[in-house]
Amino acid sequence: MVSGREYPGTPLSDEDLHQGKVLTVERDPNARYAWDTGVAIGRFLAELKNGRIIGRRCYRCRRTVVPPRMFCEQCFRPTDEWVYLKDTGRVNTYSISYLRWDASRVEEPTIPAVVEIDGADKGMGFLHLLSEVKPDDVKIGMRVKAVWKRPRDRVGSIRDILYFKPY
Amino acid sequence: MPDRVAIVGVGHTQFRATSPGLSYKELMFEAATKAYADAGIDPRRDIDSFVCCSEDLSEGTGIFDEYVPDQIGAAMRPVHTIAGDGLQGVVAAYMQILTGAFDVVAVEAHSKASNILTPNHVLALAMDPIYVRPLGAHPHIVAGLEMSRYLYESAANREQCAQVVVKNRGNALFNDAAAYGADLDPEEVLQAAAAFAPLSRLDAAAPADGAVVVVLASAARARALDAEAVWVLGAGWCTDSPALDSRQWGTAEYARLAARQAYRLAGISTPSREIDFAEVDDTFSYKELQHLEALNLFRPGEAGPATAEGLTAMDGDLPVNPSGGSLGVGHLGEATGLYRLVEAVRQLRGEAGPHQLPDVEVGLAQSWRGVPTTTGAVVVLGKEPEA
Amino acid sequence: MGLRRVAIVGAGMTKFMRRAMETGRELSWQASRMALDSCELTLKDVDGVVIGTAPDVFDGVHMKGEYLADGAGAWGKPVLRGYVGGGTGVFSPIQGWYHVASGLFDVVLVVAEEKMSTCHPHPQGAFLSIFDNILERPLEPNLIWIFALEMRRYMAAYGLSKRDIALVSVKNKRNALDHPCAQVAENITVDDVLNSEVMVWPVNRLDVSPVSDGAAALVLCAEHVAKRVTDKPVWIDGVGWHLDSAYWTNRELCYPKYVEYAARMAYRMAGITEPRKQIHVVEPYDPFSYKELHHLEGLLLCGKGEAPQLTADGVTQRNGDLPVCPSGGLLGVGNPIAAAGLMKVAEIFWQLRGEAGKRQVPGKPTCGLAQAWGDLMQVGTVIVLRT
Amino acid sequence: MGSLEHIERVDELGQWPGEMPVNFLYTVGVAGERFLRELKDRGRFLGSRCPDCQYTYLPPRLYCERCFAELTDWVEVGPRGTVEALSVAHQDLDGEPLAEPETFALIRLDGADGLLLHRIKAPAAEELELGATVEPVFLAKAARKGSILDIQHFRPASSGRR
Repeated sequence: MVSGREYPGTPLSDEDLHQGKVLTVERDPNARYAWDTGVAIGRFLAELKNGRIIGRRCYRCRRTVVPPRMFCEQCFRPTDEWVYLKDTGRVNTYSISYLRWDASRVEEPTIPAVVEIDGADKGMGFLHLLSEVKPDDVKIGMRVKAVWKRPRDRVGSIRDILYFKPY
Repeated sequence: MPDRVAIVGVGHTQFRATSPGLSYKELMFEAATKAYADAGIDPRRDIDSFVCCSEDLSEGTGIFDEYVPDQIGAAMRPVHTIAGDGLQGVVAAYMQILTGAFDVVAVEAHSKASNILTPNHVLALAMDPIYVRPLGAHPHIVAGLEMSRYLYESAANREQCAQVVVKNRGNALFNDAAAYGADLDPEEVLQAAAAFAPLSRLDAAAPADGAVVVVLASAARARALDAEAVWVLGAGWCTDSPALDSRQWGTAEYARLAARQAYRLAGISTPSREIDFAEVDDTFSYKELQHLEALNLFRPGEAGPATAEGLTAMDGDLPVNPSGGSLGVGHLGEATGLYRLVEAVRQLRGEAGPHQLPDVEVGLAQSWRGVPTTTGAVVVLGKEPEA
Repeated sequence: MGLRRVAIVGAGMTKFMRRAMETGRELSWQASRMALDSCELTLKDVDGVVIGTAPDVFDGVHMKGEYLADGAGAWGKPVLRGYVGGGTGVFSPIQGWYHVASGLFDVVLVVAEEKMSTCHPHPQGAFLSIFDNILERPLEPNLIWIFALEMRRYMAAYGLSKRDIALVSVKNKRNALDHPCAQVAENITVDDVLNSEVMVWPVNRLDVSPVSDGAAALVLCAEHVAKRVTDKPVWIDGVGWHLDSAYWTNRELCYPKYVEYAARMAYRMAGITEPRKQIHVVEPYDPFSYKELHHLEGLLLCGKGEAPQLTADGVTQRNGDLPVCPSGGLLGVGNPIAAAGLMKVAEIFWQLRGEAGKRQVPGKPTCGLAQAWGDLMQVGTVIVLRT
Repeated sequence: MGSLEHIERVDELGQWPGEMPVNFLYTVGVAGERFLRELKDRGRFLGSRCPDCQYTYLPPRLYCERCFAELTDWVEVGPRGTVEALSVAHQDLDGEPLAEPETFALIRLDGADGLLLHRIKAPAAEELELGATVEPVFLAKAARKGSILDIQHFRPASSGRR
């Protein structure tokens, strides 16, 4: 550190920025996409629409993984077969969120969790939400079960599962 | 003079306007599977480091480098992304091997251009937010402006640019991987609707989807592998000013400087005589001409007439873009330059099939990152480790 | 080992600010110019440039490395932008290292920049796009979810309380009072942390580093140049990086194995066999309070689950046996992502040269380490420096 | 290829939509403040000059990209300039045909080295050539905001001395 040197940079306040004290330019990026779901995730979504959770198995390392993929990241080879999993599992970890995705606050917290799915290998889970439970009552290792949307409301989405609840 | 580095494996998917049956991960897995089979290696055991080339907004993902390792055999390995073209990924791999700390490095790049619903809005985000974007122009206006300046300074004409289109789309008819082979005549190109005049719709390469993986190795490892090595004789990369206001417009300064670095490393003093064929960027027809001059393969103003005379055709003195180029193969986003390198490797191995050139010893692959950038790279490849 | 030695000879940085008036290009120039001035080199002396900058959706510029190039001193020069999410800031000097160690470059300018304030209404919104686009984004996750999930898992695995972890925020924010560039330096207590607003339990507001604008830069050079320009070179003796699987919900989150692998790679290169004895000062990545602890364990500077005790015992204080984040870290100085990582490397550089002013740790340290982390709790980047 | 199974029927193909859910607000920067305020308040163009490189940046920069000097030498340039490159856009950002093609040019303002990109409006824009002299048409002072759009467009210069 060169002592006594003035470090560059001109801090602004929120008011400077929003009340026209400095000049600004706005832009809506209008960056829109549609991602090909492909073989693995396409099938996973189709099975969610059917009310089922499906994984994929690698014969070499003998792991059954979820979310499914057509390749085994451990062995670098194709995975071999589809495996239907249960819609039950265990809470691997959880948190209690007072924030929406855009950092605005909510009064009633949501409970994001990683749920390890029964039928897949230990530690294999995905991100979802817990409900029908008080935040203080959630425990790591707790047994949970998917609560599904009604069949006619399902569209082939991770949100076809409304949430997981204790069972 | 640094030690030589070899290309020991190449692999890629077909290139098509869309790829609806595969996710980007599945495309990458296919290209990687082929490249590793080509090199005869197991990535989980044999590859020391991986380089992926991508830009977040081309993927629609905030930190895309998160999603690259699993499908290329790179989970829990040294992996980094180059936010740049595939040839810039190759130079990153090349340098890693030259340090002596890595023997085998893989480079991946891909395009899922069909998944971008608002491609020109996304590309507009690469323009200066204060002075350029508010004008609301389509970003390809930069190419139209540059073409006007290039034609003015070089005395090349639109007919010569049209001949680039005819040649490259014709060459692509002999490349099974290419998306856009076509049998055209120059008049048809000249009559195409104006897009950013003087640029017509057919002067611009259309995007295509696909993935490419290349494996590089140290000289010692290359010799130990049961793969046909092609050698990196030299590499260079460069950026001119990113701003529209202070860059060179008539000439491709970035390509000139990148080539100078690559030729110096390769010990090449007269490129037009020492290089047998070139895969150069032709994102827009005039860019092939401008790049050939910047690469010192033709003198300023001579690439247009040379093209008209057929010197850059498959049977010409200096075949250019025997693969079909971006005009014929499709523009592959950050994989564009990497696929050109693959083509150069195939030619030097004698494996280019219906578009194989006879008697080639030294080839050049060059990339440009497209509008609005002034960034490009050059790699010179040879059959033997000594130029 | 025979690797070419690479030295750091100069460093510079801007203030870290919630909102800067300067554009990203201007911030880059300010830090770069300061770094060059600090070692009395000029732009003419620079052969190549490395740019480190994290998601384009913060600055709101696609192909941000291109946009920043002239401010980073890359006009007419070879420049690469490497990218490993939050790990980028420590990766960029690693990338500079391979440029120089390859033998192709003698002087490389390494520049890291972030201007997060551009992103509205809040930069956290941009983080939605880092999640899996099909399986996670529909759940509308906030960035802090995943850290809360990881922190909870870490606490459960080792029976830790929030109080144990809050000590990190207290220490780092206090250390930052001595840093002239700091954005959120303050004297707080553990109770202040625990009583601050809960964001995503177990993460409170004061467990989290702020959103920032800023830039930092280093000058790297080959041994023969270093000996000419300074009598206090700081050597890059070890580098390491690893990227774990993108399937973060399939991994054990209580321990950052990718940091351990990156550290082992760097330690092997630097000949470090007993890190706790051989390393005198460390700057692990601390965007959240628990991450400093997590990373000390991954760096093998203590056993699993032992970092909180080390912290409680005062070992990690600036005058402790193993000073940790003497700069004030991201929690105190601020977190312009890539620039924050590079600031950590600059801090070790200053500490080893005895130039850290009021932040100087006692005992004339001769070996230090900086580390960063990023992506979906997935990448570790480690650099070991010695006098 | 690579995988052991593929999608074999088009009705099984799927896409998932998404976007970048943010907006951007850019500061114009230290040099931009000076340039755009001068444009707004006085209808004048200020460049910044590097005396060593003998180069006048327009739009002005805080630093010289060629030698890294801080630029403190502000000079008035233009308002007239020379067309250095021209292109006629027939498509908008969505790739849709423009009802009226629009002409864009790179303009070297008198006294500057840097080039300004802007629209050209002329009765016979297609007859414009490189080398033509053009001049800016500003918004009325009250309507200016300190933006590059305070210049409505350029037009062929009326006759008279530059």
